[in-house]
Amino acid sequence: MDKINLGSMLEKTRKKSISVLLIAIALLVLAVIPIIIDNDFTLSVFIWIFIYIILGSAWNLIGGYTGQIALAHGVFVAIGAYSAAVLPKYYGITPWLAFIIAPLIAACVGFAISYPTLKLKGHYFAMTTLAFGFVTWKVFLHWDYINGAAGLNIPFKPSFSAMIFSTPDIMYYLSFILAAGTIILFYIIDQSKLGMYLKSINQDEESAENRGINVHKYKVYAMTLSAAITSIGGVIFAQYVLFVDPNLFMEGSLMSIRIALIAIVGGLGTVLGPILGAFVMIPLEEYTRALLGGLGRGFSLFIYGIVIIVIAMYWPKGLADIICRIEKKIKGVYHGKSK
Amino acid sequence: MANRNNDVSNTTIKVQNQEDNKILQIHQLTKRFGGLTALNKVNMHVKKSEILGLIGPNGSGKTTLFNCVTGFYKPDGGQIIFRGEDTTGKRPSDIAKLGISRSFQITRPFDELTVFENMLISQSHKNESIVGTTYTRFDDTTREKADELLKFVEIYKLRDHKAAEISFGQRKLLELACTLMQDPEMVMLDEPTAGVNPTLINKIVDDIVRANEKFGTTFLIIEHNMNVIMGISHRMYVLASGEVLREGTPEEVRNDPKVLEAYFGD
Amino acid sequence: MSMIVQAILTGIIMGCIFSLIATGLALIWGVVEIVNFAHGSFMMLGMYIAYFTSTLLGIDPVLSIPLCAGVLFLWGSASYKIIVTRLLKGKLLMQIFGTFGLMLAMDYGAMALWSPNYRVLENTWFSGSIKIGGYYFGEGQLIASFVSLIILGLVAIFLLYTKTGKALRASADDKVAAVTVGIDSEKMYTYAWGIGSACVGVAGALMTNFFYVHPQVGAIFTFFAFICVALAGFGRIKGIIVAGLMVGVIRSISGFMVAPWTKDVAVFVIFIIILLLRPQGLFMGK
Amino acid sequence: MVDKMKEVDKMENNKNKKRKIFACLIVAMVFSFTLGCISEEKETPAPTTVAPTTAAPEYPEEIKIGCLCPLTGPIPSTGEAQRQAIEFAAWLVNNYVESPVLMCKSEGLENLGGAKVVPVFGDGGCNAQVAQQSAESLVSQNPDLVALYGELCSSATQTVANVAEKYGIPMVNGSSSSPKLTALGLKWFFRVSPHDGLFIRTMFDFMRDMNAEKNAGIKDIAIAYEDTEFGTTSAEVFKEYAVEYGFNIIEDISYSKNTTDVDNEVQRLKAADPDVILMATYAADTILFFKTFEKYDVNIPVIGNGSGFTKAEFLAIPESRYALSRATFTPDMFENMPSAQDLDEMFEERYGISMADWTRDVMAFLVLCDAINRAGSTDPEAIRTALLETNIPKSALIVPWDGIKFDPASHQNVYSAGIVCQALGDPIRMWSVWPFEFAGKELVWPPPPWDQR
Repeated sequence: MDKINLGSMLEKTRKKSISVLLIAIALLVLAVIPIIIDNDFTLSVFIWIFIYIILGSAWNLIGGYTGQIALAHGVFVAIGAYSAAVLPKYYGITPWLAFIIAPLIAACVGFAISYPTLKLKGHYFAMTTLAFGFVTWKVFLHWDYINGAAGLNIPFKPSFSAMIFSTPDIMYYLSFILAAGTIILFYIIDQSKLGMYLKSINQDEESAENRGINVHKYKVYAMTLSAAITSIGGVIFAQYVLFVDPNLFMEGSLMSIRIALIAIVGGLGTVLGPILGAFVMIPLEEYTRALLGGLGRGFSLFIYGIVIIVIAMYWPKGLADIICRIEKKIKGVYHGKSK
Repeated sequence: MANRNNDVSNTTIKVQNQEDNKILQIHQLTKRFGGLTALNKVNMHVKKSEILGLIGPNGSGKTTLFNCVTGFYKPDGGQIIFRGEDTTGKRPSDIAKLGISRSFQITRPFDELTVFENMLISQSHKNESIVGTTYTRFDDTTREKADELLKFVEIYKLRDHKAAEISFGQRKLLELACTLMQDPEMVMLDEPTAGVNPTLINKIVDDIVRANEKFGTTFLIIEHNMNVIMGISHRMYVLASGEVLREGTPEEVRNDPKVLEAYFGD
Repeated sequence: MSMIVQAILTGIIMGCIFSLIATGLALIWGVVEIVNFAHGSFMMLGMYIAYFTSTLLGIDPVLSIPLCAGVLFLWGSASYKIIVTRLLKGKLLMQIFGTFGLMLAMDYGAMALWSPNYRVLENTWFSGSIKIGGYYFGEGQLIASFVSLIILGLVAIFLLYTKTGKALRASADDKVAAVTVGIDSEKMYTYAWGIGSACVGVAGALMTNFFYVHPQVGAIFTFFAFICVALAGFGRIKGIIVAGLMVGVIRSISGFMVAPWTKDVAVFVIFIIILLLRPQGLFMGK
Repeated sequence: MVDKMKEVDKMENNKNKKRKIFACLIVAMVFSFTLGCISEEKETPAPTTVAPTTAAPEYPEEIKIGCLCPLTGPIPSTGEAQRQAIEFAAWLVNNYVESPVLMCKSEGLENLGGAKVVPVFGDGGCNAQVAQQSAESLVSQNPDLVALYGELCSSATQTVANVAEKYGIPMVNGSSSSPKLTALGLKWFFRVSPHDGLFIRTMFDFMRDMNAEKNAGIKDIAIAYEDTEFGTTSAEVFKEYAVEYGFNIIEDISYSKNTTDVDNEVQRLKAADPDVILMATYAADTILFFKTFEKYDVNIPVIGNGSGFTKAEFLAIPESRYALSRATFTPDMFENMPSAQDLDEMFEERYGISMADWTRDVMAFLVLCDAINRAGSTDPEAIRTALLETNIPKSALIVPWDGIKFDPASHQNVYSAGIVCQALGDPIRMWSVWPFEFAGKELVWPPPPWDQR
């Protein structure tokens, strides 16, 4: 008994050291990218990757872990983006404050929408969120306070207080840090009781309820949390594009679905998923647009659709699953050696 | 044990003339589905630390009764009092928190999670703050307890297998262990030995008895296997078409013509 | 006053068309229990078929109804066989995104094939408008709503009196039971998809009389079809007509009385409210 | 203790999340390098972020101009046409063409040693985010990028302009019509074509003239517009001018774009019964509206704020006959502009479509090239000054304006103006009907009732 433990302990410590090393290297690389690559486009691709890591991870909490199909996350991105745009414009407050205000608003909205709707199951919830997204879109289009369909432009006046920077490096680091923060948060959640409970809810609500988990309460909590974090992504979004209008976030709830896809492609209910998803999808979209864009007639979106079908049919566990398989193989080999 | 202290703190409402050793009291419980009456004015009680058998032909309302007690069905009439607290129409999770744990007829562990994780989730959720769960992990006492119980039902070796990977009988044992995980006042088992091979049946029976002796846990068991139920239960109720047909010791029940008729008649 | 009546009449006529589109969805939803986001794209396909038969072969859209129905039946059952069967094995999320992908693929595939230009059929048998008792009606809309009602009638008869129809209803009501009494559910599912698509194909053909043809025309109609289905009670074919008329009239009234931009919003708000208050739908007992 | 260790150890084994994280970070690294390489390939020794002062060799071989068109998104075909217009303009500059029109006689940019103009195209997608991304990409993939041109949709143009501001690159736009673009006081953004403000002024001038010369007696007007940036901005200007010109708006309809029907909208218009209906709609809804006008026998003159009204899809339906619209140009105007007509023929034979809808873009691109040429260098400041000094006579234009000259503050072409045209003839196409002096066809006012068409 003890011997095994000691053995595994040793193995674990070895793993740990390797892991620490790997993380260190990866962080280092990502940290020096702006220095080694002075190509703004590449940086901007990375910034988008980081933003979508935030959004995807946030969706993953409600969609992946809890298994509730929320299709209104574009609304929460919009909340974040608009609060970033509105604060300086109307109140002369620095958009940095949006990092606090936006999540609060988003959380409230998220709670308000999810508390009643999460009583419904499966596609009922999906449909309601979809409809909610549509209504919000139309309301934003006719809401004079936020300049309706015309949208809000954030003038390009670089300054720290305005959270606008003349070079993309700082934006890169900002989004990088936020993304890293999100990942850490979701790693903690994944390991926490909450993560476990949400997974159990996803698998069998009745059984979870029977085990003494208040399913509805946890679902609503997950949605609220998810909404809040999504809005943080929205703030960066606005500060980077420097322009917000309702169509950008809510037209045909395309963004909501895009966010969900990031998590799905990567792998649902895993910390790794959205990260992989973002690192694959965003560059892919960039380059397909460059390649197929010339063909016009939305050919790239045709491909996009096919890809979605294929994923849904043959690959529902996403990229993370494959990584795990490879990992298991390696592990197996390792054990084989050790014995 | 832990639940003993909770016991003191939790006993709030005292229902009049409640004998202290009655842990669960069911008054006039009625449940209808559209036309048919699944439960008709059922009266019964469970004494502390007893093993109570609940038998009856198919469709006699046994599982319906379970679902009413655990809050999955809202009863159409009557009252359920658990440890002096009226639990009628409460949320299943709240009832579970009060110390009733229940196993399903068809086992329902979380297939994607490992056996060990299944155990952890089944821990008691008493006074657990939802926000707190965001950053807290399962503490060592819980983990040790989970291991203890896994050892207790002797599936410790499967600890890190996904629940989907283990055999049917092992799932039964897992469910049993899960129900014991949350220091329950009362465990409700729905056909714990259905579809289990004889050796494992003995094991399960043995586990139940041991749990009852070791932790003084109260058991309320639905069972079709007469030998098993007669063997372990201290007292029995017989349900037939939604009504209590007979109450008494296994011997009394065994020798009651009405019961035989209910089972084998027509 | 008369304008309000006019508005209501318009709503009723649109309602009939909505309910035809919704019937297809309800059938699919009821039997196969899957949300078909590509439903509108199926309609789009029907519209293009009608358009091309009319422009290339000079066949009036009304005559090309059988063709549309046939082609869409095949297309529907094919997409079931090829894609949906597999999706059904997966989680609900995958089903939703699968059909959504199908929608994207169909819409933009159509765009790549037939360009994103808006096409309009001119001087078909039923174009222009007529005035009945001081109220205006588009001939296209009128005939569409009439045919819609006829088709709905046919579907109802089919479901109520034919063997297959009964089998379909059985599997819509209770899968397990249906299987136990020996109904081939696979076959039923395929039928449901075929017939559902055929309905929406017919709707497409009728629409070409008064609506432009465009790859992305479907989405908004899908939404309204969803709403009708939700109002009638998910998966129930009963009450679809009433639901359709309700949607039509609500839109028309709010559009005319409140403000045009609110007409869609109003419907969606009501949809949400109803989902919250009566998830089982308006026209169903508990 | 041993138990503790065991627990921790097991916990480690429970999940391989930790290692998943590493895996992801490895992926991150891989991607960063690949992307790095991708970009490296395209990079030249010159520093990548455009610092033209450094990156300005004496006479560059070619002058790269980043052009954004909505090649994907809602209006890809329009984007394709815009791309052709730009290509055509570049061809005019690079080759000797016997025509008085600006930059046609030159072969390349003479003041830069005959350097050739090379438009580098990017997809704007008619979407703010896509446009910004593509602009970023163009700027950093082409360190020697001299100027930016485009987009078509105002919201997309907005973000491209932001990029131009960020990097200090001169930018010219030929077809976005949102007034706010030139209202922001951007340093590097110039617009040749009129914005909705000016266009709508044209519409109101027309109505005033109608009252004055043809005593049409227009008083009450109704406005209908889609709930998009284009629609709402137009509506604001409509209301503003209605006050200024002393018309009163009796019905104000904002409807949701690409809806299933516009019956209620039309019913309300009919109920209000104004003298004129002003509309700001895209093609799809314009088609629906006119079909519905016929359905409800609405016989009120309709003046559109361009967009859908001038689209071929709309003109293809018989209901479009007698529809009025503002425009920059109509094919018939080529007849009193021989120089433009020649170019139109060339354009037609190259691309098989008339240049009419695209004279704005061709002109605007020529203006940009002319400015670079006059600047005689690729230094953005120089080009910017050149643009500010722009003063092109009527004779060198292919658009019916009095010239091209940018307002020093707003950078909006002060001479740009629109015309009013009407769908007439058979097959139906747009004919200029106002200003009356050089109308291509006689205005039909009011349009005959539907049953007599």
